[in-house]
Formats: sequence, structure tokens, C-alpha cells
Amino acid sequence: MTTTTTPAQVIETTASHGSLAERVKGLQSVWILGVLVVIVAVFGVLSPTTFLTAGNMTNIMQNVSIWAVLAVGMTFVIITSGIDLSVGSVLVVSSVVAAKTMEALGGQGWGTALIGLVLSVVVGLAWGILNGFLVARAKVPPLIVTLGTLSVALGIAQIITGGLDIRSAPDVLVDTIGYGRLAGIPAISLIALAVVVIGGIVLHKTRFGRYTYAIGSNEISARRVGISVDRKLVQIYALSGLLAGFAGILSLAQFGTTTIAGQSLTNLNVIAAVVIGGTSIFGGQGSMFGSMVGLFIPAVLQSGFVIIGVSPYWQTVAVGAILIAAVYVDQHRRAAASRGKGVST
Amino acid sequence: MTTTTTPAQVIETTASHGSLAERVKGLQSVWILGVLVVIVAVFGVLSPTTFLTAGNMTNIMQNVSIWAVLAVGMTFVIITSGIDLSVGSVLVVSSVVAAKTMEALGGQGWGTALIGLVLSVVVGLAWGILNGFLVARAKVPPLIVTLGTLSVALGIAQIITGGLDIRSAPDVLVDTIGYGRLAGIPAISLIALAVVVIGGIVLHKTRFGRYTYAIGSNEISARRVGISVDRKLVQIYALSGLLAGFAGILSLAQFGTTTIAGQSLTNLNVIAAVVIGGTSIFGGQGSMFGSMVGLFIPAVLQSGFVIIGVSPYWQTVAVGAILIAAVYVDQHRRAAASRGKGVST
Amino acid sequence: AEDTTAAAGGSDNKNIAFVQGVAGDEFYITMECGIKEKAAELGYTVTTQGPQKFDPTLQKPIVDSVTASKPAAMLIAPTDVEAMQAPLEQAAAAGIKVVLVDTTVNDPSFAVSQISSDNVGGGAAAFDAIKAAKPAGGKVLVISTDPGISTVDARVKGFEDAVKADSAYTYLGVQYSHNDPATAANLVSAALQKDPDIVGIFATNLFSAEGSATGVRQAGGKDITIVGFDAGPNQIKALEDGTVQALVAQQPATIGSDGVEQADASLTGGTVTPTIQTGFTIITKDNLSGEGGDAAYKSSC
Amino acid sequence: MSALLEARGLSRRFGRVQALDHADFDVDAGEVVALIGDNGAGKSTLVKALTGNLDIDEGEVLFEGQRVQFTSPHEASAVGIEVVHQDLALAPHLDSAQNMFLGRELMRPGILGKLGFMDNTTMRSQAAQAFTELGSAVRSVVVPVGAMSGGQKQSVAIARSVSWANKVLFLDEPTAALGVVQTHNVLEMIKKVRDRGLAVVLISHSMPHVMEVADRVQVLRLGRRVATYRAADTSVEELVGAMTGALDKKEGAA
Amino acid sequence: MSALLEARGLSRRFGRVQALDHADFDVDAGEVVALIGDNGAGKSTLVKALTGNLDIDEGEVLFEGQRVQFTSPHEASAVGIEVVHQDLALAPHLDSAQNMFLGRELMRPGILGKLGFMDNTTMRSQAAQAFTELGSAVRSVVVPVGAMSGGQKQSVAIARSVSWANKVLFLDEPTAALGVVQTHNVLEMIKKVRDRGLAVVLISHSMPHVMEVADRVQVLRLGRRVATYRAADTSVEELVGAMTGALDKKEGAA
Ligand SMILES: Nc1ncnc2c1ncn2[C@@H]1O[C@H](COP(=O)(O)OP(=O)(O)OP(=O)(O)O)[C@@H](O)[C@H]1O
Ligand SMILES: Nc1ncnc2c1ncn2[C@@H]1O[C@H](COP(=O)(O)OP(=O)(O)OP(=O)(O)O)[C@@H](O)[C@H]1O
Ligand SMILES: [Mg+2]
Ligand SMILES: [Mg+2]
Repeated sequence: MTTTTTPAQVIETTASHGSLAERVKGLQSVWILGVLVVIVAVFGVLSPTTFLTAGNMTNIMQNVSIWAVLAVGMTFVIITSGIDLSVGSVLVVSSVVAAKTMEALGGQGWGTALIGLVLSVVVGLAWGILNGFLVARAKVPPLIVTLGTLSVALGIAQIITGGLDIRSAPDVLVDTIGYGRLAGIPAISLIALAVVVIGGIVLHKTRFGRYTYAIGSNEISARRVGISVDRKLVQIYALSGLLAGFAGILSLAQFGTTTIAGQSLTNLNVIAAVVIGGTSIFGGQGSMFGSMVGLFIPAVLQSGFVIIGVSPYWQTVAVGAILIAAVYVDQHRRAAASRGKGVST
Repeated sequence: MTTTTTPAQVIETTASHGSLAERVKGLQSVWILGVLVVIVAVFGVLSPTTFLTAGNMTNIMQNVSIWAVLAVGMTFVIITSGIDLSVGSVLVVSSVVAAKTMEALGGQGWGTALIGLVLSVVVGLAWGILNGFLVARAKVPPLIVTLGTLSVALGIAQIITGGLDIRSAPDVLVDTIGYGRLAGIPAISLIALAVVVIGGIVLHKTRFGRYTYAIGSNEISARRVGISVDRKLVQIYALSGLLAGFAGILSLAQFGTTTIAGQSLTNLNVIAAVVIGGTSIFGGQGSMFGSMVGLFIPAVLQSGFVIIGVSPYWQTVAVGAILIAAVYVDQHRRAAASRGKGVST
Repeated sequence: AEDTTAAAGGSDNKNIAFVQGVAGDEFYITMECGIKEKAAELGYTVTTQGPQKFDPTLQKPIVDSVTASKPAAMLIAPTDVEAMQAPLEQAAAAGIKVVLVDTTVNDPSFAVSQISSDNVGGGAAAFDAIKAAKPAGGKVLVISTDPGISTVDARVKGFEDAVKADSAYTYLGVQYSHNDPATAANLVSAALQKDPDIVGIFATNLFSAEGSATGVRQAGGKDITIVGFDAGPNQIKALEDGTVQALVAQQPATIGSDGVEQADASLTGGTVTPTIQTGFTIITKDNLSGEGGDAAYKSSC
Repeated sequence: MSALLEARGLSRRFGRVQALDHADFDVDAGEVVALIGDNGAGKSTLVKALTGNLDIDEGEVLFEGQRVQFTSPHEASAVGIEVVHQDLALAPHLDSAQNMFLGRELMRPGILGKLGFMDNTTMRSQAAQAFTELGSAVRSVVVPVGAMSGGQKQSVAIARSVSWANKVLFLDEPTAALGVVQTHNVLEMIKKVRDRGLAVVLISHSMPHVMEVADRVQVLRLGRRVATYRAADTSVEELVGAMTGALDKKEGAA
Repeated sequence: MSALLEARGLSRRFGRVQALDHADFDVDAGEVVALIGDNGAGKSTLVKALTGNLDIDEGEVLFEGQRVQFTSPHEASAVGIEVVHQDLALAPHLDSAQNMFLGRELMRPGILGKLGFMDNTTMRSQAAQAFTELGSAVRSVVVPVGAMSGGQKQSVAIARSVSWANKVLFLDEPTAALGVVQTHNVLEMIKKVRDRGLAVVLISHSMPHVMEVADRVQVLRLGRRVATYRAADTSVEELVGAMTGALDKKEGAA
């Protein structure tokens, strides 16, 4: 055949032509952010003097801080098409170990607090590694692994404490981290923000993040190109565990007690936030920013409803309904914005 | 080219050659059943006079009956690669509507009970259709849809009752269905068994079941061959809702009261059972028999641990650990039995 | 300590917020009834809020939002003595009169008053009820919800201490039902399999009692005394039906109305009683028509 | 005479890519039309747009002279249009007989059938027969399709569509994964189907195959039909020129 | 002289299917070996077995004269063996540049690179260059691969493997979805790679392509190597005969 060679062509190497408006619209998380803004605006109008106050906003921020830390790890895990149901229990067991040790050490100062912090993080990390190992090497489905470790971790926390919460966080922890403020912003929120920003950078800018997406997008392909998928999975679950451990010490600082019987809805709340934020539980897509918006929607709804005085039962109804509506709007706006998906994709 | 036509060949049209042993080994659910048998055997040896009694076995059977009914619907849903978190709440709201009506009607006889049954099932069905509609038509992820309807259904149940459980199941319901026995077997278990058997036949033998697998295996392919996937999905979630409604009346019969705050772990327990039974949350595979075995494993563990006198905290630890181990053994035995999966499948 | 601002002391703010330990619980609903009745009498409006579980991590955000909504007074059942300390201090600092009802916190000095039930005593009373029904002694079991819930833990402790002080009884320990009646039923039937001679079960809350009754019935309706906690309409009905044999009743409605009185006193400059302790009553079928019946919680507001 | 299936000015854009740009297309009963074009020319997109698999932005589709708008593959199938898609999209967990009859299950006779029970035995033996007729390399109808070789999968998809088509059969690169013998058989099958009076649309990058079976050839470039030839009157060189656009510059280049 | 990569008596069974049945295979540096066979003959299975993608039941693999046992694709890649699999298996959510560099990301210079930051700009422009050199139809390196046409996807997979192979390059039906021009370019590329001293293994059902580039042809039938030919000394008819088994019955049939 006498075909000619390469037809000269220019290959597009950057996604960033088009107007700024177009680029912004292209961002996945913009629509859900829009939903959040609308919700805030509605409550603002309904109750301007109480809802839209700096005090209320900082309270909301403070109250999502611990979940935000967990959501960072959860976002990584869900992008790999996994799930981590154990975060709440790992948080509890980490804080129990830390509290027990700090109690034994006595001291209310930074020295004791630091030891507690390190211990909490190490315990969380250990659980995460266990989860990762069972998922990656033993090939047990993540749902079962983390449901199992949820139970085991909680049981261990109960054994250590005899079922009674330990209420002895060093004062310095509670005063500076739990309730301290910097320029009016709660310290705990600043810490969470730092974790989120670092998590976002790692997810979106580094090789580690790229591999996270690759594993969720097509695990076989990731293996074939030589990514040691098992090791990465262990690392990702370890990260989630580590952050749960870190959240454990934050929780201790915030509440001054281990919350053994609490945290039972933490895993579902965090998973819901991540999914509301546009991360698919089938993996391969999602963003840190989306998860954060997804965290704020239920929190803002709850705060708003309490302030305007909706009764708890109606709140339950309204939060559920608005959740579905928010994700519906997000999905449809997004689809309309790109129109990039045929039936076959 | 002068190639010859069709090389004569015989195409295998039945999977059932090979010895009986081979065929049995090929069954997915055999391994997990083996795990269950081992667990029962261990408790039987540890505590032969109490654990392995007919009384204990019927108790266990009776206590899983309601979950078994829910697990039938959940198996269908998960095989389509969906999830239904709302079953517990739908059970509650159905039983509340039924109980409220039966209370209003007065009567302790079959007439009232029948009206309650029909109402409960209808309410469950309505919720299921709503779930299905939101999943199939509005394209909101099942996790969000059912998390949302979980919340809405629970809120409505609380609003209807003002948060106070209704304690007025007709006596006939409690006496015959809740605690009646037929040939020594609890009536409620026989009812559940009937539901499970019918569910299993529908799933494995009928076109409806085939489409369930097809949708979970490859939704695009199902659409392309002309299956009205949306309608099927609505039907499948409707089935799950209907069964939750039915479970609502069973629960009323069993406990004599609506259990508004008492079903918060039901969804996770049922989902875990289905996954333990070998159904993949990514869809396309699973079996009714597996789900049932998956239901019995935690129930038997719990009963066994209480009987051999393990302390509750250690129970929590042990149940979690054995759960993971059971699924691990199942996975690995299954893989070893078929060796049919290369890295690339 | 605060200047009299509109939010804090002004007589135009007639809003009282009630934060329950958990939403949809008969005990708190009855308390709400007491609060509403007294509030109507004194001219206050009440909004009620509560977390989905008895869980400080869920209650704190609600308290924060209630604080932001600036009611004149807040009646609250704190879910943890330590965890709720700081958020409630914040509320008090914002000029809201805080009244602790049912439960308390480590340092309640910010609160205008605390009105609490004696859960430890309640647990001991539950044992007394079993003792009354089964004087010969025997094995007793506790079915509770989850470890770590302070009020319930106190009941269990009171019960345990009382059993251990009486050599005629053997304490079989506590099993946790996670507030799920099916699990409670499974636990009880297994426990009966192990120890068929159990004479009494203390079920620390409603679902534990429901599930225990189911479990006992499954095991063939043995003669076992089930003692429940609280005396809402459902528990009373269960008592009438013979599902449970005795109930330990607290006084939620009284706690509620006392709470409103205290809040009102501090808002209007009346005399405030800093601590009020309320008692409990054992209700059995026998005293239902008399003392026991009076102790039963109100069925509706 | 109006064509059996005709597209007029179809357009479809994905983000910044104009996959179809006022594309025309037509096929008649009893003829094989080859649809050719470079990678990314829009062939598969056109097939999807014609068969209810994809919404279009602009343009119209006529079937038997009537304007139609298939909103789902189901509707196209209902009027007798079948497609072998390039990405096959079989259900990997189902076996080849199940895939072959998916959406068209044979039911048990009588009441059982009404209740939804399927006649698996008959489906299996009919599937085996179809694979044999096609001379495919499928060796078992009870192995999950996900475990099959590339060529075996393609055979299943082809057997399926051929069985059900009764008006138009679209084949998007059906022989890409097939062996020499199987390819030969599929080309023979295409002729047989055409002779039964169906319209067949064949997408292929193999010019020898196109020349072997096509009656007409339509060339797509950058989402637009740029040429139509009678197969008998054209040459491989001319077709390649039309596909790459070389023809535009120097008419009749080779 | 020992071959660069050699397989001796490889066997692998899937359930009841004996996909490989004591298969032998060998390829030398600087030559193109075509591996041909009917659908389901075991070609793809053999490639997977040779490259750490599949466990084998029996047999041994020698690389540069040493016995090797690759337990993961990673290990094969580490010694310079790259594969274009028949099912491609790209990550659909990532774009073509990301897929091309997956597992081999270019890092930013200095401390940022150490911290894991990637140099996306360079990767994109290098990817664009690779696609241009291949004359592929890929038009953008920032569109998710999942949205690309069949041929575009295949181009990405080929560009990727060609870039990284430095000892052996396996191509499992690389041109199945490619257009005429792209196919031509890939065949040219294969020759160039061979001339650089690499061993190239080409699996294809297109005998003309096989004849065009192969130095040797090895024929697989029912999981076993049944013949090896020098391309120069054989004919399409002989190859087809060997594949289908017609040769067994009547030697030299056509
Ligand atoms: N779902 C989609 N989203 C975004 N772009 C798409 C989508 N489907 C197709 N495209 C783009 O539309 C163009 C046409 O694709 P199409 O698959 O129709 O090409 P084709 O002619 O079939 O090519 P090939 O010969 O490679 O199969 C390509 O540039 C492709 O990237
Ligand atoms: N993972 C698997 N599980 C079960 N059977 C398999 C698996 N992979 C391949 N097989 C079977 O092994 C045989 C060889 O398959 P293979 O993919 O190697 O064939 P091939 O020569 O590449 O065919 P093609 O030309 O169609 O690509 C086939 O019969 C196939 O069904
Ligand atoms: Mg195409
Ligand atoms: Mg192959």
C-alpha cells in the first residue's frame, strides 16, 4: 500500500484553553459548592441575625473539623473503590490508648500531650496497616475487612477501659487545641484545614495521588504498568488509619473524654460526605474539595434547622430529602455542563 | 483465500459433567457453608449439651428470620451493584403505619391483622418504588438515595408516633406468627423460609433474576440488548422495600411493638450477611443461599459466645475477627477450587 | 455576670430550648411534656432538639447551634460529664441560663441549677424488685445497650453493687444489645440456653426489655422476672401485659417542670435552688392502681 | 426510492470534540454498505446515534421513509435493527448462551413460562448451533464470557446480533479479533444476511474485506461523510485517499 | 546460541480448558517473531504467562539464558519487557498522557520531585510527541482515555509500551482497531524497534501484516506450538493450514 505517513497534526496538550468561566464550570465540585451556597443563603435569609453570625459559622467549622480529618483518608480509600467503615472505632481505640497512657503519666503539659499524640497516631496507623494488609494481600473485600476491624477495635477499646470513658485529657490539649483560637478561628479547624490542604495536594498533585486514581480506575491496568498495587493499597488504608488516630487525639482535645459509645455514626457520615462531594464508590474519580463541601452540607443543614427551630423529627426528614436533592442537582448540572457522557460511557 | 469452512466441533452445552463432587465444589456457596459448619462444630464440641440443642437452634433460626426476609431483597439489590441502606427505617415506618391503623381499628383478630399486613407491605412497597425511581430515573447514587430515604422514613415514623413506640399488635399476630410453632419450628422461620425459597427461585431460575445479574454485570450491555434497565431497577428496589414492609409486620408480631429507635444497625447487618455470602458489591455475582449462610454466621457466633461464656467485650472482638477469617477462607478456597481466574479477570 | 441585654435578661425573650440526651426516647419525651406544661403556664415557648444517639459527638453541634439561636434559657441533659462541659460553658457565657436536667457535668458552676435522677440508686432499686419477686435468690443477668452511656452505666453499676452484696444471688454480668431488640432476644435466648435457671433480668432500657421479653418467650416462657427501667406508656403496657414484671420509674415530668421553674426564677430574679435530687419508684402490677400508677410517665402532653 | 435507513445532517459534540459534524448516511435493504474512515472519524459515534445509543444535537434519522427518534437501544431493536458494537459490551458474568439470549430469553411452555421460568436447555442448544453455524471458536456455552478469548467474545456478539436482526445489521469492526477462518466465515455470513434482504452496515479498517463484501462504500472524515462509492468502481487507493484527506489536495492520488 | 526469551513446556489450565499444553516459544534479540493461531489457541495466555501476568502450572521461562519466574508484571517490566495486551486495560479516568506515563511518571526536579510532585507539562508534551511520531489519531492528551475511540485507545497502549521496552516488546493484536494509515505506521515502528536490537513478538490474525514484518512465524494450536517457519520460506496458505490443523491431515494443503 502506498499510504502516506503521519498526517501532520497538533495535539492538544493543555486543558486550559477556553474562558475562565468555562474552566470553572468544568470543575467537578463547583455545582455541589453552588448547592451549599444556596443552602447557606436560604438559612441566612430565614434567620439573618443568628445563622449568619461569625460565631455560628466558626461553630459549624469547629464541629466538622474532626470529620474533615477522617474524610481526607476516606476520600483516598473510596477513590481506590474501597471503603473504610472502621474509622470511628479506630478513632476511639486510638484515643483510648492515648488517654490511658496520658492518665498514667499524669502531667497536664505539652510533654504528656505529645506522647499521647504520637501514641494515638501510631495506634491508628497500625489499624490502618492491618486493614490495608487484609484488603490488599488477603483479598478480603474492604467492606468486610473494615466491618470486622470496626468490631475488633471497639471491643479492644472497651476491654482497655472496662467500658467506662476515660476523662483525663491534659489541660493544655483541651485548652489550646480543643478550644483555642487563632485570629478568631478555632485551632482545631486550622489543624484540620492543614490536613485537608496537604491531603488535597497529595491527592491531586503527587504520584501517590495519581496511583490512587489509577488503582480505582482500573486495578488490572495499574498492576500491568508495574505499580505495586498491594503496597499502595496498604499505604492508603494506613493513611486512613493514621488520620483516624490523629482524629482520636483531636477528639480527646475537643471533648475531653474518649467517646466509646459515641462515633457510631461517624463512618456513615464521613462516607456520605465523600459521596455527596462527587466521589464515586466505584472508584477512579473524586476530589478533596468535593468531600469538604459534602461535609458541610449536612452540618449546615443541621445547624440551620436547629436555629430556625425545626423539631428533630422534621429535621431528620428534611436532611434526608435535601441530601438527595443536593446530589441530584449536582449530578444533573454536571452532566449538562459537560454533556461528555454518551449512554455508552 | 482458500480456507476451509467450519472445523467440525462439539460445543459444550452443559456444565454438569464431571463427578458429583466436582459439581458440588464448583458451587460458590459451598465453602462459606463449610465455614459455618466448622463454627457450629466448634461450639458444639465446646458446649455440647447446651449449644447443639434443638431449642438453641430454633432460637437462632427464629432470631435471624426477620433479617432473612430483608436479606432476600438486599441480595437482589446488591447483585445489581446497588445498595439499600433504608431497609431498617422502611421496616420501622411500615410497622408504625400498620400498628397505628390496627390500633385505631381495635380488634385482636385476623381481620385487623390482615389489614395491618397489607398496609405494611404497601407502605414498604411505596418506599421501595421511591428508592428505585430515584436510583434509576434521577440517577442519584444508591448509597445517597437510600441514606436519604433512611432518614426521611425514620423521621416520618417519629412524627406519626411522636417518638413513642406503639404497642398494640393484635394478639393473633403475636401468638400465631410471632410465637406460633409448626412441628416444633417457629412459624416466623417457616414464613421467612418460604420468602427465601421463592426469592432464590426467582433469582436463579427466572428471567427477572437473569436480568438482575445482567444489570449488575454490565449495565450498558443490558441496555443495549433492550432490557429496560430503569424499570427493572425500580422493580428490584421495590421488591426490597416490599420485603422490608413485610418484615415490618413480622417484627410487630415478634416484638409486639414498633421498634422505632431499634433498627439502626439492621441495614449494616443485612448487607454484611449478603457480602459474607459471596455477593460482590460490584455486582453481577452472588447467590441467595450464600446470603443465608452469611446471615447465620454472625448469629451463631453471638449465640455460641454467650453460651460458652465469653465476656461481651471479647465477643465484639471475636465476632469481628472471625468474620474476616470466614470470608478469607471462603475466598481462598473458592479461588483454589476453580483456579479459573487469571490476574487479568 | 452579664449585662442585661435583650438576649440574656430582657423579659421580651421568652424562648426556652430543651436539648434531649437522645431524640425519640420516652423518658425525654415525658420530660418534654413536663417542660411544655410548665412553660405554657409561665408564658414561655419551648423548642426541643436532640441527637439521634446518646452521643456527645452528636450532641455538641446541636448545643452550639442552640447557643447561636440565643434562647433565654436552655434545659439540657448532657450526654457526657466532660465532653459537654465546654460547649455549655460557652452557652452560659453567651448569657443563656443553663439548667441541667437528668444528667450533669463535671463542674456545673456555670449552671443556674441541676436537677438529677439517681441512676445508681435506680439500678439498686431494680435489684430490689427482683429480690421481691424471687426472694429465694438465683442467677441474674443484665441486658444493656452499649458500654459508655453514662446514665445506663450508672444503672448497671448500682445493680451490680447491690447483687454482689447479696450472697443469695449470682451475678451473670452484662450483655450489650446495641439497642437492637433482635440482638437482645438472641442474647437472652442464648443466655438461657447456658443458664436455664436464671431468675431475673434487669433490662436497662426499653428495647433491652422488649428484646429480653421476646427471648424469654422464645425459650418457652419461663418464670423469669424482667425488670425494666423507666415507666413510659409502653413500659406500663408491657407491665400490664405481663411482659415485664417490674419497672423502675424516674420522675421525668417533675424534672422537666422543676427545670422550667428554675430557669424562670433565674430569669425573673426569683430564688433559684442550685441542686435538686429526684427519686424513683418501683412499679409492679400490684401497685399500678396506687402509688405505682402515679409514678407512671404521662402518656401525652 | 427512499433508503431503508437514512441519516441527515447528524451532529454531536463531546466537550470540545465535534464527533459528528452534519454527517449523512444511508443504507438500503438487500445491500452491504461499508462505512470507513480513519480512527476517530466518528464511525462508532454515528452507529450509536443511529441505533438509539446516543442523543444527537442536530439532524434527523429516517427509517423506512419515516422520521424516527430512538431514545433507547430497545426501540431500535424492536423494529429489527441490531448492532455489534466495537466494545462488544457483553455481560462478563453470564455465559455465552445467556448473553446470546439476553433480553430475548426463551420461556418454558405453559404456566411456568408465564411465571418467568426460562428454558435454559433449548437456549443452550440453540446457542451452540448458532456458534457452530458461524464456525466460531466458542467451545462452550456454559463458561462465563468474561473468561473467553478476544475472538471468542466477538463471536458471541456477532452470533447474537445476526440471530435477531431482521431489518438492519450494524457491524462495528466485527472481525478485528477474529482468526483467519472465523473472519472468512463472518464475511460469508454477511453476504448471506444481505441475500436474505437485510441491510448490512459494515465498519472495518481492512480494505480487502471491504472490497470483498461491500456493495457501496461511504467514507467518513472528521465527523462528516466525504464520499460514497460503488465498491465495484473504486480501488483501495482511492478509498485510503478519501479517508486520509489526501484526495482533497491532489485529486485521484494513490 | 540461546534465545533472548524462551519458554519450555508451559502449561496452564482454566477449569476444564487446557489453555496452554506444554507450549514452547522463543524469540531472539533483533528479530520480529509473529505468534499466530486460531481464536482461543492460547496466544494471549502465553503472552501473559511470559510476562508475569499469569501463574503457570508447569514449564519454565528463560530470559537471557537464565531461568526466571516473574510473579508480577512489575518484574518483567523491570528487565525491559513491555506488553500491549489485547484488552489494552488502560485506566479510563486518566488521560492519555497520564496513562502513557503511568508507573513511570517524570518528577519535578529537586526537592519537589523528591516529595512526589510530578512534572505534568513535560509528560504531556512528551506524550504528544510520541503520539505524533506514531502517526496516531490521538488528538488530545488531556481527554480521559475512557472517552476515546477504539483506535485512539490502542494507539495510547502502543505508544506506551514502545516507549518503555528495551529488551522485548509483546504486541497482542496491536493493529486490530487501527486505521489503514495508523496500521502502516505501527508496522514501520515495529521494524524500527527491531532494528534498535529489541526482540519483538507480534500476535496478529492478519497474514499480510505478518508476512510484511515477521522474520520468523510460530504457530500455536490448542495451546501447543505446532510449527515454526522462517517468514521468507513460507506462504499464507501454509500458515493458515498450520493454524487450522488442515496440514496435519494433508501435508502441504492449500
Ligand atoms: N463518550 C465520549 N466522550 C467524549 N468524546 C468521545 C466520546 N465518544 C467518542 N468521542 C470522541 O469522538 C471522536 C469520534 O469517535 P468514534 O469512536 O466515533 O471514532 P471511530 O470512527 O469509531 O474511530 P475508531 O476507528 O478508532 O473506532 C473521537 O475523537 C473520540 O475521542
Ligand atoms: N481467565 C480465564 N479463565 C478461563 N478460561 C480462560 C481464561 N483466559 C483464557 N481462557 C481460555 O483459554 C483459551 C485460550 O485463550 P487465549 O485468550 O489465550 O486465546 P487467544 O489465542 O489469545 O485467542 P484470540 O485470538 O481469540 O485472542 C480460551 O479457550 C479461553 O476461553
Ligand atoms: Mg469506532
Ligand atoms: Mg488473544
